[in-house]
Amino acid sequence: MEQENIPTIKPEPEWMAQIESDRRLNISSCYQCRKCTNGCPVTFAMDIYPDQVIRLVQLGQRDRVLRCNTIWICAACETCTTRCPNDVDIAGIMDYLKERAIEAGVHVPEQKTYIFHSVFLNDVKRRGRVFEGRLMQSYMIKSGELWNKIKDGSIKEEISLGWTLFRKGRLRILPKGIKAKKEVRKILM
Amino acid sequence: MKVSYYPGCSLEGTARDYEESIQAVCKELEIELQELPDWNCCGATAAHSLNHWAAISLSGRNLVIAEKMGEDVVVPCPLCFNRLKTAEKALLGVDKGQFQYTLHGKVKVWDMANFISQDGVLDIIESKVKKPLEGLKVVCYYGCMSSRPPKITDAKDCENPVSMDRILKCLGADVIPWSYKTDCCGASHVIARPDLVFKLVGKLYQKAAEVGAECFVVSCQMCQANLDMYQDKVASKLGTEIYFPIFYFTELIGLALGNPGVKTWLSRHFVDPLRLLKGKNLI
Amino acid sequence: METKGNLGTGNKIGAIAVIGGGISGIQASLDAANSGFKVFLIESNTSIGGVMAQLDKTFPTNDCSTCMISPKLIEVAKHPNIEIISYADVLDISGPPGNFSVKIKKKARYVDENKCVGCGICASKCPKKVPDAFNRGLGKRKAIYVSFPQAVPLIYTIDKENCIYFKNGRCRACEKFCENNAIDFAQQDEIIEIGAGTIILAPGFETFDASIRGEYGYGRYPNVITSIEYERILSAGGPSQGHIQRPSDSQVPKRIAWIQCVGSRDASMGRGYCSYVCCMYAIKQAVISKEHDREIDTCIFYIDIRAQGKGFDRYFERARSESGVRFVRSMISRVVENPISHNLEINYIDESGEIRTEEFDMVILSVGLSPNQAFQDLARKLEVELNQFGFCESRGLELVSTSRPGFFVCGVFQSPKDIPETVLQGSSAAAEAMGFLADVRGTMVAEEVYPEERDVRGEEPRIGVFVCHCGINIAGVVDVKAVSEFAKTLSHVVFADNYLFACSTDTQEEMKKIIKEHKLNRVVVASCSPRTHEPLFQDTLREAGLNKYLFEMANIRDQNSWVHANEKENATEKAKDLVRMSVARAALLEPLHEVPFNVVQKGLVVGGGLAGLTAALTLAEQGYETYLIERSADLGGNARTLYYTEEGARPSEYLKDLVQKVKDNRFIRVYTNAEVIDCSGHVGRFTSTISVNGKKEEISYGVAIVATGGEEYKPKEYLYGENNKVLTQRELEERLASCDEGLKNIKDLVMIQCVGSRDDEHPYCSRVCCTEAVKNALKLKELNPKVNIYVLYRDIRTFGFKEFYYKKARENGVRFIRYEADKKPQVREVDGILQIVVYDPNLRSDIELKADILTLSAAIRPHSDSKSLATVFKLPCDQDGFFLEAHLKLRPLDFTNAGFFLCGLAHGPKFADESVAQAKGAASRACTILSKAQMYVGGAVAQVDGSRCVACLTCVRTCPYNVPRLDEEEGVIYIDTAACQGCGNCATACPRGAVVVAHNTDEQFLAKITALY
Amino acid sequence: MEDFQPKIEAFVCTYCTYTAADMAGSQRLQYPSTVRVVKYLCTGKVEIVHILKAFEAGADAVFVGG
Repeated sequence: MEQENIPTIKPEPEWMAQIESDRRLNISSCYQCRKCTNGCPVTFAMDIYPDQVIRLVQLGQRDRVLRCNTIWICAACETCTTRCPNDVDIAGIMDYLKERAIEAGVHVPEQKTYIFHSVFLNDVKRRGRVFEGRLMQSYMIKSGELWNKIKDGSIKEEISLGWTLFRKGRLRILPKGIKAKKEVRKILM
Repeated sequence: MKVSYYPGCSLEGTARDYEESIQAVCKELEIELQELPDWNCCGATAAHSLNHWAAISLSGRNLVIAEKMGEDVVVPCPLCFNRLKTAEKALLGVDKGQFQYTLHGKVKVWDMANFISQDGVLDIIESKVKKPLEGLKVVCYYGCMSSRPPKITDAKDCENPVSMDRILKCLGADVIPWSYKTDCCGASHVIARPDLVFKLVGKLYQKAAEVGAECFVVSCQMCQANLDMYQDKVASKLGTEIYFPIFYFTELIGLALGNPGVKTWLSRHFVDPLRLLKGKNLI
Repeated sequence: METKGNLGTGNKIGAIAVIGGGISGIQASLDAANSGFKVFLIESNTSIGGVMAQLDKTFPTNDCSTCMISPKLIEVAKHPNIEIISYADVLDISGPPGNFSVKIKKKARYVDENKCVGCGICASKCPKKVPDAFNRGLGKRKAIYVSFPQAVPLIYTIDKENCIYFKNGRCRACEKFCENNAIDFAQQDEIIEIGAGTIILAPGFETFDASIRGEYGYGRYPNVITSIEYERILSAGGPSQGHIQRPSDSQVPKRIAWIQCVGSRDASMGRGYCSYVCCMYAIKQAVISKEHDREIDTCIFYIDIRAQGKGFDRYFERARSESGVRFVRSMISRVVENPISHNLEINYIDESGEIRTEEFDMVILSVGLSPNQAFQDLARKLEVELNQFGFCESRGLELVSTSRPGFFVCGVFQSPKDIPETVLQGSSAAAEAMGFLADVRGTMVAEEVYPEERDVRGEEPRIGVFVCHCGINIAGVVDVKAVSEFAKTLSHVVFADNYLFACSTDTQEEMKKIIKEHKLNRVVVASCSPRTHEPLFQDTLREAGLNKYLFEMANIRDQNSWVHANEKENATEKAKDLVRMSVARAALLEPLHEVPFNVVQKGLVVGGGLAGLTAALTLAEQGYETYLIERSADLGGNARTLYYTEEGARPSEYLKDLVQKVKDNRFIRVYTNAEVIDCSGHVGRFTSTISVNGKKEEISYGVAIVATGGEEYKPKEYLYGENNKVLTQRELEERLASCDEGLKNIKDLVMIQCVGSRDDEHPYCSRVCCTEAVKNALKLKELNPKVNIYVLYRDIRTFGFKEFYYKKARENGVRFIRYEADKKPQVREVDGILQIVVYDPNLRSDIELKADILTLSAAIRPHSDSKSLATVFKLPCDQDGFFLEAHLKLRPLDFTNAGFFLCGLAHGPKFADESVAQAKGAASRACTILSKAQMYVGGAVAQVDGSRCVACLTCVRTCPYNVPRLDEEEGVIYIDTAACQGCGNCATACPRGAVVVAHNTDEQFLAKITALY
Repeated sequence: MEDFQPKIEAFVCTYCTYTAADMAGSQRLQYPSTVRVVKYLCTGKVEIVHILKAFEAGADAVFVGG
């Protein structure tokens, strides 16, 4: 993805103070070595690099980082966190920023990813476990993919994939639920 | 040997082949798997992406159940394993007071492949191998979640895990060393951003081909799905032919031990492994 | 149990035990032994030399490491007052300071140390090959071995683990072939105990185990190697004879990458410190690789380049601009291998933000330094306090002091450091160890007594020729018998014979007897090399009553049998030629007498700052009267305004105490408002006129220590002097120290680094500024946690343990923003507010900051007065105006001009604790002269024939040491025999042939040359 | 001419080239035996007459290393 030029930055230190009291992510420890970016498998799809996200957070550029696609492109593979010489939990920061982005109601550039996560959690909320068939249905509808795929004809591929799975005995017909649904629902409130 | 067992949601559905092979192999190895009663979903990527506290609590609840059962808990799905370990560290760590579940750290959470690769278990496997997988050129592909980050997973060799290598060597397979054991397959991005996954798995195919591997061995149903289900599509995107059967390590144990269920499990794959195995006289 | 030393008397012992025989231990030993102390040098390996002996070239001079260290090794080996106890571990140390008892286990070598002459026949016959630890496993050695050819002591050791006899009970080849019967399979470990007044710890370091950082594939991929392994590959003495080869296929790599900070600056692995040397050694390795083959592409991946030492930044810049080494500021995440080609692939984002994949043939991991692991338990047992990483804790500003009285530390065991700092700490530790024992100096040293010299003047030459077999080293190639028979036919030769080992103790006795019996008045030995053995044979001559200048050596081993092993006949002929040449010269040799003079056992220290005060006090504590000359009215210098260090020490308070001690010391004479006007004399005996408050006075002294200090650059940039909110780092410190209330209310503070450093005019790093910035930022945060601090830097150079404070500053919210040399920050005043715009190269974006205070990290410059002092003393300065030491690596405290030493900021930018250590080191070096009541001058030096000299001054211009001077009264040149080095340049240059160099006369050379073929 | 092995006379500095020649020995690097070394403390002392004398004595070439 084309890297964006970032306009002149005026640091706003207050936000960092809040994050640091919120959660242990060691953002301040970063010395900008870029090991996280160099090891990230999905930088090619990011609008700003992981090290830049950390630096922008350090400089309090809240709006900029909450709107970037990087935090949604992150595959949570934990390579960055594993290898960071300063124990910065970069992958954890990506999660943290996603939460803040939703909370702040900013436009999420990776809508489909966000919708997938949402329907996933809804599914868990409903039964305590995920029912894959149902999950995919909800996702297709909510994300608009169903309509898109019908329009461009690629729905055929989806149907064939689903059918193959079914044929190979890998799609359940009925979901399994757990007894302690209430407890799980409470967790996800 | 008796252990608790946390299968995770996928093993009830799309990863049925994995589940079946685990059950069969553990039975033969006299590992008694006791499924955790009324376990719930670990929350997976969705929970930790959108709700940190919920993510810890979802897995925390399962750990509390496991602790009540009193046996070490074995987890086949690396993502579930990773989430349970994350919850374990959180619930035993400095912030433990902030969560609704309390843990005492009495049971150990095991990644299935690591559990099976223990010396004692390998000895049993070795003694039971009926059909060594001679000549089968495999690369072991571990993916991310059973290894990283080591501060969560307690993996000693997170950059070069060897559990499946040890198992496959014990089965007599030709295990080829390569540098991409713990590369990311893109995981759940396959739903919303399949383009990312195709690029990542495309590279894995290419690198596996370079070292002369004939198939992948995995321990993760997400990796299995991403590598197995879209091979045709990736091949046509890359403009080449790709044929890599993607085995669960448990399937290959079953094969070497002569388990009758093997064909059923393998029939559930998208890429037909029988062509390769027949060519090697292994089936 | 064998007992050595003066045990159990309850008094102080005039001996020092040095634990560790690396370069720091060697330097400490030499200084102490040359200053009147007995030294026990205890080394756990089979030979001394440490890691330095394993290195190839060294930065920033590209000198050969082995060539530099081997003369030191030899000096130690032949020093009468140093006893090397090698292949030995210290078990325990008991007793009070001044009277320690050191219990040592001497490990069995299975070779008799007294019999082994190091000929190496045993190793050539040993059938067992094992990986060579000295070559880091890259090559093979035998089961009986010496670490390297120049090893000291040159005694072979059987590696019991691998010896076939020890394993199978059969073989004993070494025993069979050893002509000196030195092999002793029955040898046992032995416990000995020695007495020592003080202890110097110098156990050194090992390198980080790179396999722990698994992402780089060390141990899995053959072509991923560590930097120390690469040193061996580069080394001419290494496994590939200095040819660059990669391990997988012995091909010459065309693309080499270095990855920095492997096991350093890595807090996540509990290694949060910087290892100091890796940036520079990587640059050096890249430069040397390029010198081997211009076609090799070299690329260094780094975080910050740490070139904080003297001459380092220039070296770095040259590497980049002239050698074409690529530098990429990007920490590599992992290395992947193509298993077919064994080439290695690296992904990184380059400085323009582009993601790149590059293939290399070899990857070198710049591994960090760890303290000697084997020493950790002993250190704990000895109750020597270690830090969290196992390095020895220092005491405040006194880097070489440990928690245990009477124990001192030096080298990398104290903290990661480079060779010069290691060497100077060796001297520094020696100073401390000696200071404690000053009253028992000279009580345990052996003074050799020689018989009176026979006067041979007027005698016909009677030459004896001794031809050495050196086991089979010579005799295996050269027909030594034929050579000695041939020698008998040469004119003046009255005796010739051949010996198994000319250097062995029994042959030496034999030689003395023969000299007397045959009334020999010249001796020629045809054997190994004068570099290693001339002093030994000269000593034998003296013991036989002959002048040592009547000796000549023919090198028939190193330069004959070893290099012509395949041409036996020709080698024999050549040996004859070489003997003929030597005999021809020997016939013309003249006895020379060195003249004794009484040393003025007083020191002069110029400069009354921290370094000068420390140097003066150290000399005084050793019992030597010292003059301390300070140009200003008060003592103290720059340290007066150094209020605190990042580690919590308080230099200004330390200084107050120091000034008092100096004032109270009866051995120190302090002159303030004083300067040195002139200087005459030579080492051991100088005279100067000094001006004190305008009055002139004359003083005499034996040595001079230059400590004229430095000063802070007054910036001309960034509105300094125009806006009162712009301060230098020292001005900020002053305000911080006085708890300036104004500082508590500021909101934003910006610091700019490298102001006046690392620019075109001043291409050096001022070393301390990064740490100063970090220190002041932390202090300010302590005072006012809400303040926003931005540090604009080029490379953060918080080396060693200073890296913690950099991390601590980051954790406390100090933001570090990098700027590039060609895009300096822009400072403006907008409506009374300072506005700074800096371009962040990682974000590729401008950052706009406002500041209530802007602090400039201004450079350190040499003191403006140092130039005039350099003229008075005729001392050299470097391009930046700092005084230039004799050698950047191994003689960091000496000047080339004998009798002069340097320390403190006069030498270059440094920290207060480093100045203290350096000052003690300089004093230690000075003691090697002051401790002698008499010195000798003359011998092989230049003499001027006044009747031929026309005072054309050619020699004055030619002499590299500035020795010849015009004697204005006589109108001829005068060459000071004490200062002359004997190089002979003057003699060659003199158009009138008025200069003759004794022992190197034209007649002697011509005789030799005429006898060539 | 093919067998011609020039006699080379080397005037060397004790600190660098002589040391290097010794090092060549300790590594057993082989070179023709027609090379002869004369050690100077410093090659600054090499006089022209030394070089001429070497030729007179039979040297085919003179090498000065310092």
